[in-house]
Amino acid sequence: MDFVSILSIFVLACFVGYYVVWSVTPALHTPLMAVTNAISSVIIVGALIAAAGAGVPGAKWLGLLGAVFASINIFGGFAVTARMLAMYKKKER
Amino acid sequence: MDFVSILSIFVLACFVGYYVVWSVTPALHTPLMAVTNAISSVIIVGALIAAAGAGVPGAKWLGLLGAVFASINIFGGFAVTARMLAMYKKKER
Amino acid sequence: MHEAAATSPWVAFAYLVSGVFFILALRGLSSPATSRRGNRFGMAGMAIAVVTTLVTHVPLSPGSALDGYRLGLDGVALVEILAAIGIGAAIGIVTARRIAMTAMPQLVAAFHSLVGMAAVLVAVAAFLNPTAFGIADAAGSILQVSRIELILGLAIGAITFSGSVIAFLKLNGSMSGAPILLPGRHLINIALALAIVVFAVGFWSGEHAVDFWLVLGLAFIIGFLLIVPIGGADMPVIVSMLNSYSGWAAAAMGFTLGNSAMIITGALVGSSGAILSYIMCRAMNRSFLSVIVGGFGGGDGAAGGAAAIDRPWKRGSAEDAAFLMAEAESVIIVPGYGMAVAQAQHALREMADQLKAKGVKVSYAIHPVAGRMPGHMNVLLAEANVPYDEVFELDEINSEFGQADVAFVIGANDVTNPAAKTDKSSPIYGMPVLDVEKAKTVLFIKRSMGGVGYAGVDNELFYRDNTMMLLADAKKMVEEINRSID
Amino acid sequence: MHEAAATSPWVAFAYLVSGVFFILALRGLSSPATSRRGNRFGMAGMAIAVVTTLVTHVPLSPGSALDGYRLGLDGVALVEILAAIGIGAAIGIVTARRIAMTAMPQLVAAFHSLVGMAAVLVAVAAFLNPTAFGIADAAGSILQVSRIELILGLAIGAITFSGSVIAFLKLNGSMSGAPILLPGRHLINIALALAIVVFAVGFWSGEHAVDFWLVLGLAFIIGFLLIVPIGGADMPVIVSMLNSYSGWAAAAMGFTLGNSAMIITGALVGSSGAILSYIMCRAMNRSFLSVIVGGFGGGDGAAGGAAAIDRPWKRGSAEDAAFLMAEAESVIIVPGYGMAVAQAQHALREMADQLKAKGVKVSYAIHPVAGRMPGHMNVLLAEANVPYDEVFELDEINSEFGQADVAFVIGANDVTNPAAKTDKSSPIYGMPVLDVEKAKTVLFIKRSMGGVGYAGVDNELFYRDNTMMLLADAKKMVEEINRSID
Ligand SMILES: NC(=O)c1ccc[n+]([C@@H]2O[C@H](COP(=O)([O-])OP(=O)(O)OC[C@H]3O[C@@H](n4cnc5c(N)ncnc54)[C@H](OP(=O)(O)O)[C@@H]3O)[C@@H](O)[C@H]2O)c1
Ligand SMILES: NC(=O)c1ccc[n+]([C@@H]2O[C@H](COP(=O)([O-])OP(=O)(O)OC[C@H]3O[C@@H](n4cnc5c(N)ncnc54)[C@H](OP(=O)(O)O)[C@@H]3O)[C@@H](O)[C@H]2O)c1
Repeated sequence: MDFVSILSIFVLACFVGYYVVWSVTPALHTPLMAVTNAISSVIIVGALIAAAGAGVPGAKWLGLLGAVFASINIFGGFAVTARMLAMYKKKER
Repeated sequence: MDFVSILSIFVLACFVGYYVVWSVTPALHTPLMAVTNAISSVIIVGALIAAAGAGVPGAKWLGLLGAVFASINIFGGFAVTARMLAMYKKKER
Repeated sequence: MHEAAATSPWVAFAYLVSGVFFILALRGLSSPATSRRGNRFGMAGMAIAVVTTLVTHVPLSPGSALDGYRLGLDGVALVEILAAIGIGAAIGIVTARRIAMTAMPQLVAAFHSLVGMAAVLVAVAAFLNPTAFGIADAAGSILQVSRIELILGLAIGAITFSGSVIAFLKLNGSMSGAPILLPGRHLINIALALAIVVFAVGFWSGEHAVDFWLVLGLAFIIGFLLIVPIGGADMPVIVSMLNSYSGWAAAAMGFTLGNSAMIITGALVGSSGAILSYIMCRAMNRSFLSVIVGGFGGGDGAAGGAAAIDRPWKRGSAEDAAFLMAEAESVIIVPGYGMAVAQAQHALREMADQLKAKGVKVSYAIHPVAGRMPGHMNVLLAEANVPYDEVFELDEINSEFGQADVAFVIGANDVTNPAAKTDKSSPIYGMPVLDVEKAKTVLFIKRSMGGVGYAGVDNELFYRDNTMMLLADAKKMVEEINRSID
Repeated sequence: MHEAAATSPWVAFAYLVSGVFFILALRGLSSPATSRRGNRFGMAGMAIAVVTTLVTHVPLSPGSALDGYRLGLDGVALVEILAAIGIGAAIGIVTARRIAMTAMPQLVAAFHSLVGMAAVLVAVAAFLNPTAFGIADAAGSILQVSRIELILGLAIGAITFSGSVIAFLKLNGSMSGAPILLPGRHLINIALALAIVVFAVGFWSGEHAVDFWLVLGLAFIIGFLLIVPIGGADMPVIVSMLNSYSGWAAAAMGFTLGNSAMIITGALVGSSGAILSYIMCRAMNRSFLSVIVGGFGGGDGAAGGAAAIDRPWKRGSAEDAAFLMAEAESVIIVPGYGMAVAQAQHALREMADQLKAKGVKVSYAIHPVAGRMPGHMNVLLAEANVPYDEVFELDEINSEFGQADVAFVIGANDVTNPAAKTDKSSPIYGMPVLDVEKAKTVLFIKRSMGGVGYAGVDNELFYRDNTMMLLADAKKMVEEINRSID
């Protein structure tokens, strides 16, 4: 992808982020913090690339360590969000 | 730009469109119709390309005609929107 | 050569900026206070897009391309282009200045037809001269993916054009608003749609000119046939739907040209039209499908219909109304389509001013589908200098009718009909309505007891004890009231 | 070879889908009813991103690249990768299961530090092996534009890491919440920031390793120094800010890799953190700058401060409270930080149940910054099975205190302080507060008359005629009240 395409995607994503976050109900701001934490660990993509790259062992081990850290976040983040969200219930009628 | 970049821009723009339009106050829905009309005439870009293209006179004249139509819309749309918006006033206190 | 220029990152960046400005233009409409700045963003975005295109696509005189831009400039062609823009600008600005605010629905429909036509012309031009658009391969034939985008843009543009023309004619009263129902029209439409798809696929696989022209012709016809059966009063939903289409047509051309300004605009306009149609349908409690299928709404209450004139009702005079309101503590004004028809907004504003001078609290209640297009009442009131902070949406004000002394209903009907809340058999059942009947007195301006509103149903409110009917043209009646208040 | 695979349109498309799923994940949070589906979208998006990367970046054993993927697969490396993911998954899931809901602020801070560290590790790995990331030119040195993105990702990641570690320690109580104010710290920070910029520019122009490592080290230090002077109670704003940073770090890496999932995520997370910080600052009526500058909020009301104990006040017992509430028609419960500390939410729910059984109307009023993180109270109440449609935001319920018989304030203080409305000299002046004083009776649970809230100011409400103080630990007091209602 060329730079301007990437920039376009970024700019539009910022608009989307702005609107989508403002539309989150305040009651769910804590789960929001947890889930953004989980998705920001998409950086694991970089860690996996490093871990798969041949030739430079140092980079590989750093990649593996990064993958451990990121996946703690991914699994932990989604799991704790799921745990919180499971608690929000409507009145039974 | 490659196809996936364009598609990404389009998909994100649809999200932005969705949110931005829902956030328009109902009192301004008529100006919204007028201004979307004006901006959809950005199709004039295509007309200008055709009008500047050498070699095929038919395409050139169609482009010029398209430019006339699109610019009626552009100028008319923005002007009528401006006229409407100028009327919305707060109470003077 | 053009293509090389068009793919410079700065050019792509300029179109991106233009697209972002369009986003900011719509964003400005989130409140009247920011709306004017928003409109200026829109103009700036358009200026950027146009200038960028002019600069990167300078017309070159044949054979001179090798000399570079400056030397090869085709001056005549450039003047022609600028003249085209100038002619359009003149027509557009004059129209925008002259048009009456009550004619907005027609104007929007007319403008849409131009967008549709422009899209068609661009698609045809691209078909005739694909090299200029950078969509031709080395052998000069159009790239396959571009063919899809082109034929999509062409068909949508043509439907937008012919559909909008019909919508314009109906809204403008140049053509009867009554739905025209051909026998077997659904079958005909389906057959046409299938034919369009077949020829489009043909164009995609073989790039035959005949397929291209057939798609164009059939799309014009189907746009016409789709809109003709729809009643004049349903036109606003249709205009909005066509607006959405014109957006998708622009987006399709944007894909062809890899132009982010066009893609962003397309998505914005496409969403806008779709959402407005949805809002209108929801506020009328009708499905979008039932609108599209057509046959509803003979238009403008001409029908006369089912009014049960044998029930007793109270008639009031302008003096009665003036007296009641001058004595009231609070009056809520409910304008509707009849106010627009009668152009009564200015007289109404004077009335409100007089009442306010007497210490009466005056507010306006606007139903989401009062009038004949979204926001219609708001524009008219704004035109008459009513401050927008005295004008309230349904949700904001509906609970206040209970405390109001007078509900002054002027040319509105369906949007006050309590049948929507109680009568399951009513065509408007389920549509949210203004609870005017909770006010101590309801004053109702309309021209006759027989005339019904858009939905063509009788309104039980006319016969209530606390209702007083003021039968006259809205503008005349309000002017009379104004003379009686002193 | 990897790059060829990575640029296939399908791969880019998969990352786009992943990004869209992340948008849908956040979109789901617009209401509790859709939130669980949203979370599943998030998981699906992550699965798509991870699987796509694993498939397009299969580890190959050296020298075997020519044989194609299948033959050259480096099995050991693949197992190592899967093991890394597995280890992370195990730690993550166990932590998520075990953590107490009251410890959420710490947990979020700890998780952020891991994101920051992961970003650092990825940036270093990319620096060591640019070819694997497809950012090296033919000569093996890193492309200039990639150098900028890399150094940005590195610095932001490092600041996120060390800042979050401090935030974690303060929130967890492992380190004093009191602000630690070094003399001349602003100068030191400015000098450090300048040095980082200088070395970053150096790396950009010359690709020297020493510049890279210096940026890394200094960024760690500045992250530490920036957060240490900030009081424990301001940490939620900081955590949110660091959350935003971690988003921008991900976006920077996304630019490097041309990966739309990372870019979209970065923008989402970046906006989310920024908006939450803004919401908190606005609800506290403080500027973001004043939070960043630090020195505010010694933490947890330990200060004791300016309480004017010589004014008369009324003390109540659990029996008094039980009697008052059982007789009331409507009770509004206002929970605050003290409820979280005392873990009183379950007891509180029982109390509400008992009252409802007696026909009392019970609702909960949540101030946007009640507790110590956004939405903190809502999660705790949800944990105790309070249905979310009994829980109201400030705007929704504030007008109802006037009609309420009892406002039951449990561990809240600042968010009820009328000084915010009247006393221009108060540090919380201008912050919107809950109008509890309009209720017929205000019951106030806190441990002592001396203890103040986060802002360290006295609350004039304690001394009002219609206020009754219930001095005890929140949980114990509510349990006692529960025993007294029968
Ligand atoms: N706003 C939108 O976007 C939109 C879009 C599509 C459809 N619609 C539909 O349009 C309707 C709008 O409701 P509405 O309450 O505004 O209007 P309405 O129900 O159509 O009623 C209009 C009323 O105005 C009276 N009237 C007409 N000309 C008049 C004049 N010159 N002086 C005084 N009275 C006059 C008519 O009675 P007389 O003939 O007896 O005078 C009629 O009672 C709804 O049914 C809605 O679903 C709206
Ligand atoms: N929510 C956020 O996102 C956020 C972020 C940053 C800052 N803040 C700040 O945090 C504050 C939140 O206000 P708030 O009203 O919730 O809390 P607060 O003003 O901090 O007051 C907490 C109250 O709880 C009492 N308390 C503490 N432990 C207790 C226990 N075990 N049992 C009973 N009472 C106990 C304290 O008094 P005693 O010591 O006498 O018991 C104190 O009166 C606001 O100033 C806000 O600006 C919030």
